[in-house]
Amino acid sequence: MSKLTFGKALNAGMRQSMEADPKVVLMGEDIGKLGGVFRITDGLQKDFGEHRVIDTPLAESGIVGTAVGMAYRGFRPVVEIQFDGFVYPAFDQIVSQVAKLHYRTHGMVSMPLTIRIPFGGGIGSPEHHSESPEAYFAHTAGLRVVSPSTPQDAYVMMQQAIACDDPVVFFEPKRRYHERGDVDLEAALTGPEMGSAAVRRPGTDVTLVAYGAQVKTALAAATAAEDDDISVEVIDLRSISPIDFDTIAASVRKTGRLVVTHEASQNLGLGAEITAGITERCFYQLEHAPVRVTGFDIPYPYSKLEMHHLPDLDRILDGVDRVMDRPNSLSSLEG
Amino acid sequence: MSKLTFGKALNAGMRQSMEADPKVVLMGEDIGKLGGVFRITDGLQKDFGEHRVIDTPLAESGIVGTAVGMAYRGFRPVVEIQFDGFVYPAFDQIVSQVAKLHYRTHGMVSMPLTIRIPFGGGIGSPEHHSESPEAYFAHTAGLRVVSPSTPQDAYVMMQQAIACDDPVVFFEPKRRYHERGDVDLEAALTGPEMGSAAVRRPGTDVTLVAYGAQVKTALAAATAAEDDDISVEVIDLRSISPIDFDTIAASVRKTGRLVVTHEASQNLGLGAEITAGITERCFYQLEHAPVRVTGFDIPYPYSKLEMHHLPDLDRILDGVDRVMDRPNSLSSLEG
Amino acid sequence: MTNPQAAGERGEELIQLIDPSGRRTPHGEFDPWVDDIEVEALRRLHTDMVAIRRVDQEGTALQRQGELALWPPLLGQEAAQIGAGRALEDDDFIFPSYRETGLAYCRGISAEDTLRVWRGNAYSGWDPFGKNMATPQIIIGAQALHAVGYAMGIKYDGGSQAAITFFGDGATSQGDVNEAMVFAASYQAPVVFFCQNNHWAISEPVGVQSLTNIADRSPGFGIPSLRVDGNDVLACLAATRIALDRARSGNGPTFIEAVTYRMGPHTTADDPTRYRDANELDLWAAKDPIERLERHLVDLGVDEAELKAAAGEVADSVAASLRQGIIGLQDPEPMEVFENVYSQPHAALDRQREHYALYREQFADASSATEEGAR
Amino acid sequence: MTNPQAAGERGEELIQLIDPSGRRTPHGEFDPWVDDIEVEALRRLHTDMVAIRRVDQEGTALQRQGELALWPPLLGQEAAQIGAGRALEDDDFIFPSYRETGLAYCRGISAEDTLRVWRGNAYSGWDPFGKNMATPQIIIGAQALHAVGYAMGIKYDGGSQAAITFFGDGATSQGDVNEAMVFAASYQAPVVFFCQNNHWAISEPVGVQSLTNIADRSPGFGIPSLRVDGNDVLACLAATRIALDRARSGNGPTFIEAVTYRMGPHTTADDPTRYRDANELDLWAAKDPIERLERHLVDLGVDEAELKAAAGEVADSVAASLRQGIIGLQDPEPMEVFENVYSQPHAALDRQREHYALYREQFADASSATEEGAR
Ligand SMILES: Cc1ncc(C[n+]2csc(CCOP(=O)(O)OP(=O)(O)O)c2C)c(N)n1
Ligand SMILES: Cc1ncc(C[n+]2csc(CCOP(=O)(O)OP(=O)(O)O)c2C)c(N)n1
Ligand SMILES: [Mg+2]
Ligand SMILES: [Mg+2]
Repeated sequence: MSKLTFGKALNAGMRQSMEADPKVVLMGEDIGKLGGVFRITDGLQKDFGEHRVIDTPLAESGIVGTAVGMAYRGFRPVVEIQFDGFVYPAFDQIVSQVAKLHYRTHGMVSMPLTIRIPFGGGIGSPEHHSESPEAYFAHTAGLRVVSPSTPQDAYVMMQQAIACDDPVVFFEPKRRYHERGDVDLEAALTGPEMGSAAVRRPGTDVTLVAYGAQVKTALAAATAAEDDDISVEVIDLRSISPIDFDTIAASVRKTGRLVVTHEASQNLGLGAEITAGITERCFYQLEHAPVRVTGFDIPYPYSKLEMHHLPDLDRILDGVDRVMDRPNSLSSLEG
Repeated sequence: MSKLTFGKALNAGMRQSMEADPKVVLMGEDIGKLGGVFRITDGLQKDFGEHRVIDTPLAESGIVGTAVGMAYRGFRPVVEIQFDGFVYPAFDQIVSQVAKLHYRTHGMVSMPLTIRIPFGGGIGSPEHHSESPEAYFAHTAGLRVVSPSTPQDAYVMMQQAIACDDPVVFFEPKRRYHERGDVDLEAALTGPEMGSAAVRRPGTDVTLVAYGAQVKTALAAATAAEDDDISVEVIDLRSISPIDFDTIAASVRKTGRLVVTHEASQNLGLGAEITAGITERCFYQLEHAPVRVTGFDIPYPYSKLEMHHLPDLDRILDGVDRVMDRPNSLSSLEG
Repeated sequence: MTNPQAAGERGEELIQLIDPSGRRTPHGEFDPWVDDIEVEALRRLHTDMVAIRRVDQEGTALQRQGELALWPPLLGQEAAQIGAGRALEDDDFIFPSYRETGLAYCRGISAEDTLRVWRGNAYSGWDPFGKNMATPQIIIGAQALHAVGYAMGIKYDGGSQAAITFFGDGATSQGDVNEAMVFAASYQAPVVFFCQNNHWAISEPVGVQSLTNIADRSPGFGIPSLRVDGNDVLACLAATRIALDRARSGNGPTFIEAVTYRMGPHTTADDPTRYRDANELDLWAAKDPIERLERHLVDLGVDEAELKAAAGEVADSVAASLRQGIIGLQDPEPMEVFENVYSQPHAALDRQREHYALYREQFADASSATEEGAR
Repeated sequence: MTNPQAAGERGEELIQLIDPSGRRTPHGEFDPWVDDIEVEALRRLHTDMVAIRRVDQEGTALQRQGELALWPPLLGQEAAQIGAGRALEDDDFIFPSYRETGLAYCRGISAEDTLRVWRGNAYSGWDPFGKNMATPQIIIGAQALHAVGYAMGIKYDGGSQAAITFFGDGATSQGDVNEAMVFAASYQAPVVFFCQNNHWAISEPVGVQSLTNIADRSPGFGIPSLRVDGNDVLACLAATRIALDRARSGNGPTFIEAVTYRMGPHTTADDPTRYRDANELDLWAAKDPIERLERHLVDLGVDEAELKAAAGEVADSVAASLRQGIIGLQDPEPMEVFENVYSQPHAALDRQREHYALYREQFADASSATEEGAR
């Protein structure tokens, strides 16, 4: 067991995969000498060479499009998109090519790409550096979408994503890059399946679902809710697409109450699908309508105001109050 | 009152707007001499000239990006994307520029673009010609997203979209282009607001929500349900973002049952948001969990199989049966 | 000031080895690359072109008869496609657009496999790895990046092949094609950009996309270009060989502009009379790629009737097996829609598949019940 | 074969009017465009450059002191920005990237307005229409298309202005910049592409983006280019005037490559020692744009001490008002996050705004309750 930052755990995961399989190559802007603007690929070009850690021209469609070609040639490209807001120029290649090629070729071509995207806000960045675009990809059939929330998961899920024969969009909660945690470096590709959610904290009154950076905030909210004698079960989604509804439904059958939190805008965000999917599955067990505590339906605001957009501990607690029908909550506003 | 096809009604709407405002310009591939591959802009270049109906180079990001510049200069560009599947190269310009510029400039710059997209399947097209990408845009704050389902709405909503100071993504149900209907050409910009839904058929047992080409299928299903003595209220969404929840909620408060249908994939499709939003608003009035009858979470299939992906009358009826808890439905599968 | 080439200079550097009258015109740089192409080889190229023209006509006819949903004709572009196709080694990888019937033919892909995609029975008529040719690409220009990535892969794994990508004049406007040139130059990837400038992108003349010759674009990216008569099969063959040789010998990418003409509509759904002059067609008919090779072969002493008969025979047999194949095609199985979305199990999709299977069973039960009731 | 320019030829056609030693080097084509620029005008250019260098240093200092979240220095690029900026008419519209502090300065935008965006207080420090300059663009290359569209608009509405867009060497790899050239050429739009080749895109040297000179790119699109010494303010001024004149007289777009150097880090968050040689810095320090103009002015008889003192005075006052402005800035109001998403009411968003307002009131109540309780 080692203590590693989230960022170092990602790095260790990539290193592990690169050692295990010579076909794994990294591609992206500034990932070589610089080691990426977040240093997530630090040292890898030095150790694996310029043919395995490829500094690319400044063109995201070009990066993903050439990675598709590399995959045709038998490689397993791991692409870094420098920031969330810079993935859109590659959207066509991701949606029409990466996601669909397996289907379009009746299974004859695989697209084992991993597309790494540091995502989310909370670090005082300028425009386009704090986006949460995961719903776009989760809505796209053919992609798998994941987001680890702990260094251990960062390490293991990175290897699982790279080993997966399907394309994986890998969202890294950049606001947690520097946080430390125990990592079992011997943990191989086994361990919990990439597509499974994890109960991070057991509870009996409310099921609180989060992913990425929000998991930590959700856990803090659960701790705070204890003071009000509310027992919150926190589920870390881990896989954003597909969603592990079995785990969530099992929890909601027990608690009867669901709160979902994410940074992304509410309209058609993950909260919508989780609410819909759980309502479909657990209608008769629900004591209250599921509650969403999310970013607003606005472009990501300038950093001096970002804390008002990001759902913080207090807003999550307010959501918990609402789902518990407690006074002081905004329940009266519903409908 | 004239009888016009859906396509001609769109054309008439654009003509009207172009006559009313010299700053309205059309841009797109093949929209001039050819009048567009669907002839929706037929005759407009002849009448308004090459500076108002602009045949562009083959580059969607270029089309939308230059339209942004035209808007900066005071024009009101109406952009045609030739088919749904070709909008993705323009995704970055739409999401990071068109949608956000008003916000990014604190309201000082407006982006009165109308982005026309023929969408949906059912006409036996090859790959990438039958997509339903509306959820991507509905999830994007700063955009308005609409889809008319009748020639009358096509005519009026086109003018409303062009007159709107916010960017509007205008989804045209291409499978209805050739269908005829009454159009009141005197109907001005007044009439129902662009953001409002319409009850197309009143009913008391089930609320059935649809938009675009699915509205007609939904109406047919409602008629068929009559045989089983089920009274279905059909709501045409018209506005995909924002969603007119007042109209839907009023209906569900009456019926207690909601079915949503769309061609797009289910996961994070409009059905998810409508289900979540209605569950939040009408939890205690719901007799059954809302039911989604949608395309599957697959890339759009080759045309010989598209009828299995598109939710047809029978699948909608099955959804109605499910929400009514009737035997023979798949309700048992839920959960 | 570094000036673009004036439009007036256009066409001057068009490389031609066989002119429209069938005369062999010498070319110092190109000739050595085709000195092995004697009468028999020329006849094979002729037969290839006749065969794919027939496949193309069958495509149009089958569409008219309702057997295909759509067909994008290659009429007029036979020389470009056969010239390029016959220059390739089997293990060079092709990234085509949607109009490369001739390339598929060169790869031994049956016409039926090429056409059934246009019937709506499949998205890919062949195994891309079996044929070293990717699935047709409809998203304009996207495949250019795939070819460059594949070529980067060749370089990294030490392969001796090349990648080649085909696209049209319209595609040169897309960001992807330009980014592909950036990457190809930067990594000196063994790739060939083959642009069939057929003068039209649906209704838009090439002038909308480019003021200069298309071949003038790539040098600014650091990629040398060749501008050849795209209706001259020998010139296309030579140019492709030169480009492949550059790729294989570590000299990086080459851009070929094959100047040709789309004699038919964009697809069977298109009506070119709305936007182009019939005169233009006449002009280009006089430069027909097949006729010019026939004239050349007759000049070389081949009997015209025999030449045409022999080629026609091959074409006939291709066409016959095509028709039989297409018309005999079974509709795909409904549950196929769920296959190959992912290569590994997927909880959400598996649930939908299961629901739909049950739903279909219900109907099967219902209809068999009805049938029984009717008995 | 149409060959790209060999890499060896690089730099030869770099146009220079004042060399690093301060000597005025004659240039037949360019000289007439700056014959009005005599000592006083040169001094104004010098003062501008000194002032924006100071603003830039203040930006870095303010970031270090925690007053800004981030700062992208322009150090070394003063001549390119002032040369271009002073060539423009007030009603020419500028579409900048994020590093164009100098252009904002030329437009009379206060340094405080330029910098508060980097504090996180705003996304736009000025009214784009008031200043005829768009909001800084962070999405690399996106603004090039906006400039072309704006220029198309000028052409269609009969305006006499031009549009100009600024971007870096890295940006030339983006599809958008290349598509912008396609559109600009096709419509002969009155637009100027001004590329500051500062040799680096964060950690990547320009060679990753282009094997040829960047100025070689545009002619292949039908757009003439000029390659100037970007550290020579006079050459940059002349080039921009030439390009603007072409635009205004209906001769379409021009591409300018200003060869310069990013003397600082990419942003204050960057550590260039990880990827570049200190020697390179020394090399470019010797070509400093301000020092060279000072030498030139001294040669012309200006007193060095007086020159520096006068410019320093202007810089001091700009810096002082900047500091005061930035440090005095109020944080924006929370409820602002809901403003200007749409220009017209929006049901869904209005509901969220209302909820959040109530939510905040709750807290206000709660905390005032606590305060009262504590009394
Ligand atoms: C991204 C994208 N945009 C638009 C289209 C619609 N479209 C199909 S073919 C075509 C014209 C292509 O012209 P060109 O590249 O010259 O190839 P050609 O058809 O002449 O072979 C267009 C606009 C498309 N398929 N993909
Ligand atoms: C679409 C996009 N991709 C990536 C980035 C991240 N990024 C910001 S600046 C930069 C380098 C830009 O280099 P260049 O164009 O030369 O401009 P310079 O910074 O040198 O002025 C990169 C990669 C971005 N802002 N936008
Ligand atoms: Mg063409
Ligand atoms: Mg740079």
